[in-house]
Amino acid sequence: MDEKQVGVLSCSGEECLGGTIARLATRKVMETLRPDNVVTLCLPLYIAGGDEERDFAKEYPVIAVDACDKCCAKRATIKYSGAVKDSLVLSDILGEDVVLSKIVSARDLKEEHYKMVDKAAEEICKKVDKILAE
Amino acid sequence: MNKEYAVLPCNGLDKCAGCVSKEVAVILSENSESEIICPVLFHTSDARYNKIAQEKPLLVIDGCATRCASKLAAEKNLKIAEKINVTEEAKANHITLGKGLQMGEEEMKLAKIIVDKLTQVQKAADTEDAIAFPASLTYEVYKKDKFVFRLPKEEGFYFSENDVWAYVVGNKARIGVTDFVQKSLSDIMFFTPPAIGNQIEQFEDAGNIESAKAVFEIISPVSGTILAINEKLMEAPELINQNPYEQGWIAEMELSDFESDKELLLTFDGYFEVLKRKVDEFHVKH
Amino acid sequence: MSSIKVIACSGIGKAMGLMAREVVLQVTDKLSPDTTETVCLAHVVTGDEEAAKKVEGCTCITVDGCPAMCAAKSVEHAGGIVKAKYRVIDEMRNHKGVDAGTGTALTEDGWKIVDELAGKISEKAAELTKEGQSNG
Amino acid sequence: MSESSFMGVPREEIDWSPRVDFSKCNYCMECVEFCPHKVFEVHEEAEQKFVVKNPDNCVVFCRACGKTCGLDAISFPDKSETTAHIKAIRKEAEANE
Repeated sequence: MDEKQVGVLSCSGEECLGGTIARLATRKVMETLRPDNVVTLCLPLYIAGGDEERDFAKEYPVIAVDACDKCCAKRATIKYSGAVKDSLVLSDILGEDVVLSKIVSARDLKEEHYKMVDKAAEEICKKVDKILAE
Repeated sequence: MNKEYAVLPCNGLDKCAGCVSKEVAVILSENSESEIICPVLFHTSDARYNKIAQEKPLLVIDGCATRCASKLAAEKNLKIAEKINVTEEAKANHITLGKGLQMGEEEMKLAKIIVDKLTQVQKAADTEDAIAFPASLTYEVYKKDKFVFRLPKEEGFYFSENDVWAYVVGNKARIGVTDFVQKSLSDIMFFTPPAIGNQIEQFEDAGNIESAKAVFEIISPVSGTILAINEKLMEAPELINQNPYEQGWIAEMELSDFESDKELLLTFDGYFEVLKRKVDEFHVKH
Repeated sequence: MSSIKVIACSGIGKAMGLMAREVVLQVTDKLSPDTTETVCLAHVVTGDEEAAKKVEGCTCITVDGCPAMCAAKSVEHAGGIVKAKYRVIDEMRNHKGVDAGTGTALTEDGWKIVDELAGKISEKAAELTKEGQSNG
Repeated sequence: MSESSFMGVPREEIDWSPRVDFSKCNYCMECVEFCPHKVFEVHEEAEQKFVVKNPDNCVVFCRACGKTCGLDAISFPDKSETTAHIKAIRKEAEANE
């Protein structure tokens, strides 16, 4: 029997630090924290019409991870696949000033930023575990 | 009219195959408007040859599997239009190259065969679409997470356990790879086609495809002669990722013994089970 | 003339998506900060009218990772005038056999390719800026 | 993986894997790095720096690693004989059913 699968759709916004953290946290959950249960969905592919991403989101629960209150990942999911199972907005847990910082490139990330990634990844895991426990 | 090339031979001096590469280059430059790029000088000063390389389609001639000429072209960011490997040609034409470095009778014969083949490539390539292929296919799918693996259900499709398909009409076939291959390779960046006119046996290789992850040797499910290759893949190998059964096909062949080949091929039902097993195993490992 | 929008796909599944993202950040932050800027692709497509105005009728350059060309498709759909489209995969073809890294982190070779492509795009942006000035 | 098979024939009954002529080999390791199926195993300290560890992992009829070898030190069994062998085992199995 297959392990239960949860999709995570991250914003990857290019204008602020939050996008970088959302992206790295999502990859950390997929690669190391919950590799057997998490499938990352590609937001650009999803909005440009990728059938594999959209169909998966219709069949499986999806968690949207957004950097700021524009909530692009969440809105995209609702628009193309109907509903999100859960969502996370990083400005709520890291603070608005932090996520809107102009440090975006992975070249410029410092240890403090990686700590934020860890924190965000933990929050995503909590939500994943909640869905898996259902 | 003969084709013109900018010819980059490996010019390997210590191997007979390298000497043949030089001979081919010389004959081409004498019989056509082709121009030779000297690999030694090119290596140290490329300015001298950049113009030739830009004006004419680049033909790379490698002697052996070390593929020094191909590597040099890649290093210099040149787009390769045509590629030939002397050792492979010798094998295909059942010619044994000598141990010595002088051009003997056999070596000259091989050089002529290669030159003829290169100057006729254009003609053969025009016979594309030699077989009647269905305008659209119906697929069965197997899903794993978000990934969808397709397999065409049409009659006439045969599959090998090496994940290569053949669509057979009369004594001709079109071949290509299955969704399992393109999905496990991910974005395919290079296509090395089989040589047109080559006779290959069942399970001999018919070129290869390469992604950032790995190289996949296309093992021909059928025996016969290569009639045409999918030229579009030279510029856009991603067509194989988009659909390896339709616009991403590899080559067309004239069959030599399909009745016997068929014994070791699967039809849809058999291969669909193989596909599912491979997808599950691959998924566990990655 | 308003600045040129340079927009990446930022695909999350592959190294090439991350490379596209870093190429754009290098161009807009480091190489050509005065003539170019980036915008969030997802916001332009899923946001309200105001978000779409960020690219509508603007000169845009898109940088995609793979042949799916998501950024180019979405920006065109949103009304941006895409003057140049780049694909990281084309750069990878010029560096056969190179391991660029993953969608999480790039290798040194991966960063080199990023810098190379960023240089090209910065030149293109300068060219487009010149054109824009002489036309208008 | 004892349950693996090729064309209905148990994999271990098919003799297909690279044969390395170590007298020609210069240990450039291109074949080892090339093969994604873990056919080879590296023995860093030994005089012979790698071995064909898992011959049954080798994809039947694949000769791709041999093409990375500029010294032609890698060869494979005769393909037609292998094909005939597979056909013979299949016939035998059919007859026994």
